[in-house]
Amino acid sequence: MSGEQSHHGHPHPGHPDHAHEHDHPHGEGSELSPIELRVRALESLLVEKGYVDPAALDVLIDTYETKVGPRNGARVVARAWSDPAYRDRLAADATAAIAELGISGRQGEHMVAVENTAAVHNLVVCTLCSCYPWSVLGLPPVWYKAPPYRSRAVAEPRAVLAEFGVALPAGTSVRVWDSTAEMRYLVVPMRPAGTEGWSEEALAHLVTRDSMIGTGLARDPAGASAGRP
Amino acid sequence: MSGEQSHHGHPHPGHPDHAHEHDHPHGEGSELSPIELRVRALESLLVEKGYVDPAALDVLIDTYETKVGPRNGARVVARAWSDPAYRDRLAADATAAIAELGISGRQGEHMVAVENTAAVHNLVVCTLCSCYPWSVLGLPPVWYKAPPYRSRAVAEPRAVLAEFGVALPAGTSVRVWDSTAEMRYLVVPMRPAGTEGWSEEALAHLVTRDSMIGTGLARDPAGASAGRP
Amino acid sequence: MNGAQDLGGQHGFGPVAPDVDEPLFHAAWERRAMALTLAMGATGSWSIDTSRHARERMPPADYLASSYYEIWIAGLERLLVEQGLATAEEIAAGRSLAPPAPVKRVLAAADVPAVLARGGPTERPATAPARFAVGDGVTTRLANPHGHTRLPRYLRGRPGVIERVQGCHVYPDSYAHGAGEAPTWLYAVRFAAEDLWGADAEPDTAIVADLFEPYLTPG
Amino acid sequence: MNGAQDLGGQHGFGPVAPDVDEPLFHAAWERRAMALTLAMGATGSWSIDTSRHARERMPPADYLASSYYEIWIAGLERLLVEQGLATAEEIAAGRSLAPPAPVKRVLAAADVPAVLARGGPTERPATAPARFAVGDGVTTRLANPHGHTRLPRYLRGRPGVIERVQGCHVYPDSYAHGAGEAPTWLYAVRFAAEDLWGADAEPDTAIVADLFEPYLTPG
Repeated sequence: MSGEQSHHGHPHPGHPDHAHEHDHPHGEGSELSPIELRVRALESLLVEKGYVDPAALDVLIDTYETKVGPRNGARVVARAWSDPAYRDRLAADATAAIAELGISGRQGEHMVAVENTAAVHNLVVCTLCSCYPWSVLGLPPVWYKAPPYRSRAVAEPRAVLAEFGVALPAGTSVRVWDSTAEMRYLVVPMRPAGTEGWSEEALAHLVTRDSMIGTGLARDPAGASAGRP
Repeated sequence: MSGEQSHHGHPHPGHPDHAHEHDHPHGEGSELSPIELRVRALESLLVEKGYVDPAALDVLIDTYETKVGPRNGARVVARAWSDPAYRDRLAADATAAIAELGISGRQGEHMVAVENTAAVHNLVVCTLCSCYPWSVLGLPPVWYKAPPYRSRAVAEPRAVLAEFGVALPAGTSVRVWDSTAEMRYLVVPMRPAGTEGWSEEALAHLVTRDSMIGTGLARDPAGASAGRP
Repeated sequence: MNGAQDLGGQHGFGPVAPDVDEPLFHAAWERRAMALTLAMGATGSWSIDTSRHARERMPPADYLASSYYEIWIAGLERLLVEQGLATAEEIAAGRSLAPPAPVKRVLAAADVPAVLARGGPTERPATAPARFAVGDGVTTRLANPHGHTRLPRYLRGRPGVIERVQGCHVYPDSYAHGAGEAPTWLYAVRFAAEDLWGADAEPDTAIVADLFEPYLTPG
Repeated sequence: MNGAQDLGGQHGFGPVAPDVDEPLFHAAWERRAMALTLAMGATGSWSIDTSRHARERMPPADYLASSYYEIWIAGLERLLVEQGLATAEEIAAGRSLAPPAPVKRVLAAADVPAVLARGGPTERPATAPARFAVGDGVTTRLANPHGHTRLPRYLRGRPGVIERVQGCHVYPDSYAHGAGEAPTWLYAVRFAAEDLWGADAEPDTAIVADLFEPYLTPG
């Protein structure tokens, strides 16, 4: 998947003198949009300058397409649901507790876990850019980075939640975490009823990406395959 | 000048079925920009609906191109410079004092005159839209309506003044009037030195549009024809 | 509303760049846009407050990418549709596809001078005494209004002093939404720049804005 | 800076419209944009704070009209020019027209897992005791900073309570401008929604933001 976009051996793929000398799997320059041409030219330049190793680009893409994603966070949540001592460690020092599961790294260097309860629902946003806990959730979805969510989550969180199909019971407080610095927030959703005795692996399948941002709840075990990511 | 753009007798000038049936002095539809086509279509529709009398449009344009403009305000300022009693009436009730000179009307219904002194320099802006005293200054210039001026005048007025070439003497306070309601502000600039005994008409030539917004000073009598509007 | 129109204190727009030889209109269509907007306003189908609210609801990216007469045209088109005077299809076609809706009046060429001279005064007889007097300390309210307001974001929750009592005027927050003129006391309120921008304020600077009584609390 | 990136509390952008079947990337170029940005970040030529400031200086109309990876690419191009790693001409041409500038390191494919796992921790040893403790009342400063800051406009001049002490971290307001890491205490500060949005706040809602000590005054 990343290989088909590789430009190895194309020193100037964006330059008109060279654009037609090579085999481009996604069509020739004239079929590319302005942003495609722009990114291709930029990659070509940075590779030629020696600042960027094209093989490293492929590994970076592969990492976030296949290795780092919300399944990491789901493992953390399932463990917290299953193991009260782990849950306490996660609350006390989320970075260390998450590292116990072999999960760490970029955009997850300083983690905070915030646990939903019947009294408090947590929601995470970054109003100033798109700060997101990559190490546990992977790359953020488009809506998380776009103006509607970033502008509204801190001012009308319940209206935003309604657009995700989430209606909180009366009496639930909302706490919105605006990730303005390098702390990254993982919401621990409420464990669904009717999951007593489930394995961590089975529980992890109930933990959606959105439930760990706070824009969703964990899946109902009766319909675990349905619903939002 | 307004006549050359008139669409009298062109019931559907923006509609493709009709666009080539008539003589358009500014070229056929294909040469018009999207906004030109859009405004032409809108005028055509509104005239056809009977909401708008095209002759009234021409009178409106002629009014603001030839009759209502900063010369109105300059007359007010020159009178205030020349007549202390008028100056007092202008300070007490600017709407009435301006009406004494036969000047009144749209976007000047409720006037306030703010006088510059050696101690205080006044500057007018509308951060929320483009409120401007049309009856005394005519239509606002583009910069008055554009984001740079509207965003900066209330936060860094001296930096803005510097871009107009105005450097205030040390010790001068700045007072920025944000026209957030229907009050319209006319700045009375300081009367230049060396104009003792000048006629009102001669004084009026020193009063620039910008000096009545506060982004300029009255012209130096030594070089009265130079400088900003 | 906290739309793109609320520009006070925003950054990133570059220098003011005034044009010394700026023409009154930059293109012929701007003349027509100005006149069409005024002529339609004269039909009495909406207020200036309603039309400002129509403009400020333009998507922010479009608002900031548009010239002011482009914003006027977009606002006029929106008002025509919302007030039932034309459909989007008619606007796209540039011709009428259905009978016109009734309007209160049509501005005749001969009436233009009188109508412009009369303008649209907004002062109304007071229905209650003014709550504040010159010199009173006030604090502006915090708010997050989705409707039209004339209290900009940079002036919310800040302390100021009543500079002038401007009379009792049509209240835009009501009238823009067709909820009546609701005449309300209006005050010029003076703010020290330091109370708006902290240590980044330019020295010896005051900002004065015209604010309606419901925007203000005592002290 | 008060740029288009400072979106908290702005209106007019419409519904959130989450996409249930959203792909991780919407086009092949987004993959390359992501990887190029990370790989250039790994050269050590700038900090994440500098890169955020590069993005937020995009003209507001462009910022709001761009997708997030488009903003990243524009920011990357700006950084390359500002840091002397490439010229605008080279970026337009898509090829090198001059020798490369030295960079601290080039990310090799084999090193990617280790570099990503290490990340870029920002916590530093404290150089002074923390001024505030959990439960302390604070007020955020007013400001109008033209440089980079992580104090959004909607949180300026507002009262809050220290919710967590997050340690001593690289101070973005300094580091973004190459003025050193200046490690500074960081606090999660809790605000009642009513103290930000007044009567328009949703009930029983708090907002918590991570704010650096210089943004805060006691009480």
